[in-house]
Amino acid sequence: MKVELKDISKRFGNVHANDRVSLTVEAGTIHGLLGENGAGKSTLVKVLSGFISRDSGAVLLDGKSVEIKTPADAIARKIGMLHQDPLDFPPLSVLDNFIVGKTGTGLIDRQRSLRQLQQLSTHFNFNLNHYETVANLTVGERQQLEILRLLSLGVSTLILDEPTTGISASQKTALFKAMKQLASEGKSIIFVSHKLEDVEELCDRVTVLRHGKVRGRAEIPCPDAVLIDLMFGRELAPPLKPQTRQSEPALQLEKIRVDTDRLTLRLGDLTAYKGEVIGLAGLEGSGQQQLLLMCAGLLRASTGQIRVNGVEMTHESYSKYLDRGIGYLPADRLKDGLVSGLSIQDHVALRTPSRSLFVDWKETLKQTVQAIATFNIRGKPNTLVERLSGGNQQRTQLALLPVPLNLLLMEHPTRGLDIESVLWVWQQLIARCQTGTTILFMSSDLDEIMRYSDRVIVFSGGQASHPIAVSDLTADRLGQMIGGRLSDTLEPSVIS
Amino acid sequence: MRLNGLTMTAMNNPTLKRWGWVTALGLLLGSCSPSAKAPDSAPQSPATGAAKDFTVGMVLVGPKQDGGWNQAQFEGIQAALKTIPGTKLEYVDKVNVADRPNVKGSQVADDLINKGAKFVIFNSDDFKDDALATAKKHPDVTVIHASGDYAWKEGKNFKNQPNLGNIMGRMEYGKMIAGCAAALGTETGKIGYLGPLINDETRRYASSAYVGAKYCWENYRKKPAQDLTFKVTWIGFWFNIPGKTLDPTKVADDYYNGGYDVVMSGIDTPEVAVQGKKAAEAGKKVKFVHYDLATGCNLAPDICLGVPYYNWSFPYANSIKKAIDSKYVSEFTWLPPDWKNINNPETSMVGFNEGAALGDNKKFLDEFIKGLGDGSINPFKGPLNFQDGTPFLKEGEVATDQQIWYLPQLLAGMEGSSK
Amino acid sequence: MTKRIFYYQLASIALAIVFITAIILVVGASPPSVITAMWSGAFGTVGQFARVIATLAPLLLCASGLLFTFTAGLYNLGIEGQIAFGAIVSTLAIRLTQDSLPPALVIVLAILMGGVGGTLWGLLAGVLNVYGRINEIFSGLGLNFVADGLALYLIFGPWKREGVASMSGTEQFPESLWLPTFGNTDASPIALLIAIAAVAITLIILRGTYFGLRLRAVGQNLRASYVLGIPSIRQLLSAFAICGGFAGIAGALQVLAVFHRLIPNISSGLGYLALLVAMLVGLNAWFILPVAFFFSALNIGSLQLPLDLDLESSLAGVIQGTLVLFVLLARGVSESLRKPSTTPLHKGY
Amino acid sequence: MDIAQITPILATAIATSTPLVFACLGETIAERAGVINLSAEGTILLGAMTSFAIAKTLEGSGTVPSLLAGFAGAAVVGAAIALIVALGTLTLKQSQVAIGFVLALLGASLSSFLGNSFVRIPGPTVPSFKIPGLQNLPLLGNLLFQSDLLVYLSYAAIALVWVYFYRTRAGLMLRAIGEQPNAAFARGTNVVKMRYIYTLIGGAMMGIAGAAFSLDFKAGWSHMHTAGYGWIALAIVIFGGWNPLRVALSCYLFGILQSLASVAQSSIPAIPSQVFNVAPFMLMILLLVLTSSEWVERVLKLLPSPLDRTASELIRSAPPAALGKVFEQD
Repeated sequence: MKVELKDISKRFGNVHANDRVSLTVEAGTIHGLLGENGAGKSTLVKVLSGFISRDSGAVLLDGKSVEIKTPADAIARKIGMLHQDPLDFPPLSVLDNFIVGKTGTGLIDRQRSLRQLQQLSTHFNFNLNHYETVANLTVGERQQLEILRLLSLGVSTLILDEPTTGISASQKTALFKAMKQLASEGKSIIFVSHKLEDVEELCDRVTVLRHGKVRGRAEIPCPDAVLIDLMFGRELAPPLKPQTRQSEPALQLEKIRVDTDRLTLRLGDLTAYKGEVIGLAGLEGSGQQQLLLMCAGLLRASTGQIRVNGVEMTHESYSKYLDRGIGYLPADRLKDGLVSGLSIQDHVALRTPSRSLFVDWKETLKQTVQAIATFNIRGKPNTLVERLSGGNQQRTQLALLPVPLNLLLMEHPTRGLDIESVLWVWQQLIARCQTGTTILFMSSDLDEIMRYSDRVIVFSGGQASHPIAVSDLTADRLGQMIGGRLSDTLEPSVIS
Repeated sequence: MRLNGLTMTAMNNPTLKRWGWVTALGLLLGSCSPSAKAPDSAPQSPATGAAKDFTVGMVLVGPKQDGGWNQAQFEGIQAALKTIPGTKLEYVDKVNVADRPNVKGSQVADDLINKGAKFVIFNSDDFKDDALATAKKHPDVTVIHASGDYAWKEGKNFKNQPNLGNIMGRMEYGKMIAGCAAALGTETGKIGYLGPLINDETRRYASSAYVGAKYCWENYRKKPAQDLTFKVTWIGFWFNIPGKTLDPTKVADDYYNGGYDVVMSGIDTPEVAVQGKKAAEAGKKVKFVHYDLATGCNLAPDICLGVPYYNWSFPYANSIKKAIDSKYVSEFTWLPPDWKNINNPETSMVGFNEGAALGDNKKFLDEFIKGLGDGSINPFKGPLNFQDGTPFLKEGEVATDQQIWYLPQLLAGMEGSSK
Repeated sequence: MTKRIFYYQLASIALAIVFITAIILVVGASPPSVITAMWSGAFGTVGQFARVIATLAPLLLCASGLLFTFTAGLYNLGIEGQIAFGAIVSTLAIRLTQDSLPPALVIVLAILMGGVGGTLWGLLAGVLNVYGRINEIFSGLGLNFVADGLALYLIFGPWKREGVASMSGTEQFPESLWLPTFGNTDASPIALLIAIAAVAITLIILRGTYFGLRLRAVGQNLRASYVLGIPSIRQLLSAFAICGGFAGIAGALQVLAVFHRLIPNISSGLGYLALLVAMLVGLNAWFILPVAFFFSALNIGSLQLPLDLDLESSLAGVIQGTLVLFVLLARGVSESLRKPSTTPLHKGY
Repeated sequence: MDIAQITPILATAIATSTPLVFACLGETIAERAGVINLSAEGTILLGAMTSFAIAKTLEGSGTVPSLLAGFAGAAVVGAAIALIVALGTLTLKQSQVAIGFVLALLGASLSSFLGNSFVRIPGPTVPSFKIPGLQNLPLLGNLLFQSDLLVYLSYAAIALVWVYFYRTRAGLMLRAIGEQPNAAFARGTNVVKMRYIYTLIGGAMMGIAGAAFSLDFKAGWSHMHTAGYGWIALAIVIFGGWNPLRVALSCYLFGILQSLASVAQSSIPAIPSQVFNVAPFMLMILLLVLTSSEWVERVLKLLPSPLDRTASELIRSAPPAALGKVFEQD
């Protein structure tokens, strides 16, 4: 089925997630949708699959305009979507997951469904235990199951949203083989990714989004440099940051490995120096966040050691980390960083070390007023934090950082902020660096990384590159690394 | 008018005045009556004009239509007041920890007295402290505690409170007759007794039922005592309090389904009859003995062996009359059946209505009643042992009133807890 | 509270009143006479007014305690059991010391031990919740049954009155151990003072202390509070402990000031009533006093209904429940009309 | 005690657990869909009162029609309360605990206020009915098939709910909604609508449970006639691991505990008899606490793996993942 999206626009508040985006996928082809995090890829495919209603634009299937308002509509139009995080039912068995949502007679004919599932599994050479509980499956297996289920529904358009994160190499091979097979059977496939390698291996054609707009289209094969140019736009921004790095080591990591559900981060050894800013580049979910959380004391490393300013911190509690002047700024400010329902002043009081039982509201008010002035927060002391704009929330978070601050760990420090705020925030941060604060931050904005880092570590699939001085970075090299081509990694030898 | 007066009293107190306002607002919110000028529209005509009216108050432990003890009490006092012109009844039922949490019997009595009651009856053993407290707090009010012993000079707990009296029937006779009827009615030789809570009174009644049953089993049925099973299961209160007592419905079912073909009720409510009826309808050959209420057999007449009951009207009427004439002095009234006619409503406080299920055995029961009346039969005559084997009555010894009233244990031969 | 929410609340109370009026009309009674009866039942005599005060004391204590758990985002349905266990421990203290210590000391000790008992019972629910991962609602309900069972066991077992095993409770304590009352009434100035002190303490702690502030943070967002460095488990357990402690003192007062003994159902549903009070006042401690007073007056006044109008006194519960239900629904309406970015308090469970 | 004595007691226990079976199945349905209907206590009481009042009022028109009207009325009342729960929690997104708890208290108070004139009067009851062929089966006949139609209906209800949950597509989707409403939405289901429907069905069944008390197993109506059973029903659903079969067995276990309490009273005289009265409630809760705590899962992990899966299916204690949570569609 030929799928056409015409001039799709979608706004979330002030953000133009999709701005007149058009996309055409011919039947029997695999179409790549490429772009950085936040480029608008997910919004676009969610419009097609009925999860998001568009503001304007049209969806055409085989030339006919259709209305898709709910996932049910999409299913009826034979559009199926494989989500980045598997949307399935962990407590149910593989077979039951396969059956949920399928129409048919009231009673379930499990034997029939089982035969169908087995047939499909054999067809694509997937190996699933039909009676296993889905919770016990790997992400790759859950994807396989979901694909088989979608196919059993008879979908003719298949959307895959970042399907290769968190799956093994062999699962990826199997997945790609299946995709190609499906395309050859006449299905149209939209493959959302930010991995150059995958796109080049799989797709026939590619559309690149950037900041909600189509930046270009290309036929595969296509040189990396072209795609990287489309994705990241232009020459990298020149470094803006003055030299603040001192010679004393601040953060020392040794043989670190962090295991989480989705990802194992193998880091090896790393040393960051006082006053240094290290940017963590890479696609979201490649391990940067795990590193930040671990350094903040919020996530335990499975192996390895961590020292801050020479003090052993490996097995210390989170409160010890706070005591050592280690600050953490989460990306989701209202979920992880600030407490909605509490005012700025409440937050200031919470972070003021005090031995007394009672809150000295007068004193905290003074401090709050001062903080509001210093950090240029547009809000009153009694303004509830959820009523602040994103930028002011970020300023509030900055105001709450411990003093003295030895190590600062940040996720997307300027996401959603206007340019003025971005400049201001970094001004503050650099001032901190000059007093010896070490900063590790992750960002999906490569300009930000280039401008404000001393060194950059690129992450891909749980692997991290050696720290590279920004002066040694080129757009091409960075793009390749982000796209998954790390030349050498921090970890000395890969333990298999 | 009355309310006006009361409000005025309340308003004289400055604190009350303020809170009065708050609550006035609250109550206005609480109901959207357009005519909140309540004092004028108070429908209850207070006892103006008829100043000589005599109000009797009654505190009932259970619901007034419980088909048992409380209903008998309630019907008794109503009948009594019909015989005395110018009297009026105020009552509150269901006064117990479960139905009216945080309400004490004495508080209810205060309210009744506040409504003009000069004579207050507490109808349950559980009210003994409340009755005493009320009598002390209101020396000008006559307080009757039905089933207590605080006014019994010869008893263990005499309190010497001049305006507190006790009224009770010698139900042990009724229970002996009931036990006899049960023994005459059982085919399996298994009698279940659904007991309320455990105290002097209930031990006395369960044991009376047992000695009556044993007598008739041996003498009329001509069977050895060891073939008679007599089991007592206590539910924990006079009636079901969900979650705090056993469910009498279930206990009755367990009896009927467990081969106990005759079940005797010792509680206030009619679960034994109701479940018996259901069991009989399901084809089981079961019978029951009711308790407390004269009309109790009507619930399931075909399978009713009879009902020992109280007739509260005339003893209450007697005491009320004395109180009206200001002649009431504390007394312990413990009335036996009128053996000339135990079912005479004028004279017999304890009666027994025989049920249809007795059939031909009626003649034995009448013989037994006659024997009790003329003294030729006394089942409380030794040798009798307690449940734990210690002797209660020696050979030929007859139990005294105190021994019967304060029976410390169930008797040997009965199954069930004594404490 | 913004103006709009206020109007919604007002409208919801009006609707509640319509509903309650309808219920009264269904049973064939007249609303004005019901008001009259309840008014006279609550304020007709000094004795009745005193009973309103006597019921108010434990209600205030429990509602204050519940503000702590509500602030921490917890539904402490176990409060009934915490009252009961406080009463049990208090009774134990009296039984152990009444022969050897002066009465005043016994009373003080009994109140303190009541608080200790309630604290322990509250902590138990908290530990089951935090470490056993049992939802606090069910651990609370379960512990209610257990405390009830324990009280019954003691009343019918080791602590029973001579020769009597009865619902009327244990042997009455000597009058020297009763809390002094206003004249010949049921209201005890000491109980009232303790209760008002509890409200004041609650106000001060929740508004003025770091502890209260942290508790609010934990109740609003457990994760962010942790990131901000607040020891959240300790805060949750403290909330359980404080609420239990207040409830336990209420239990001790039920023993010392109201029943002068341990009875089954010593909590008398006051804990649940306090939950309704707490739900109605939201997190605003100032409203506890008027709302609790109103509810207490309803409870006491309703006893007049069977006397005057032959109606069930459970109308009090109908009024209380209806008010809270409609106010909750109105809160929902005003929240669902507000812009979706703000989230309501206590979402989910 | 031999088998001849035990059978009738077991039979009573099973039959008299019937109202609980209806209530618990109803709650299981609602909770499996992700809605915890905490109003069970009030719903059962109000259902019991309404059904008795209706049946009693219509008694003149014959036992069967009056009983049917009574049951229907109870179902409507139960569904109406569930509608408030659904409206308050699914549409207005208030806490399921708060709304349910208030309704539990309100329903209880309403039942005793409105039911005052029906207290302790005899009314119509469900007649007994022995199933001709089955009643003579050895052992089982005595145990299961000598009661009344309502009991047999409850067997059917257990089977029906089980089949619905595990053998039908709609039932599979019901379970799915309670686990991952987002995923269910992705598969084309209107989650909120389905939750409304299942909450109402569950509420109606709890209403019927009330009617089963007042028109059959605790015939009649009195103040707080069935108090406590609602809370127990909530506990049993957890104890039964949200599996209709296990939930039903837990109901019977509770009935057996109650019977044992009356039997054991005289056998163990050392313990005050009243302890036995409250024991079933306490035991049920304690068992719940033991089985739902974390260490059970730890013990399960120690079992060899094939055994583990069967065992965990049987004593699984994980609630539906989305139970009590608000579903926000993007």
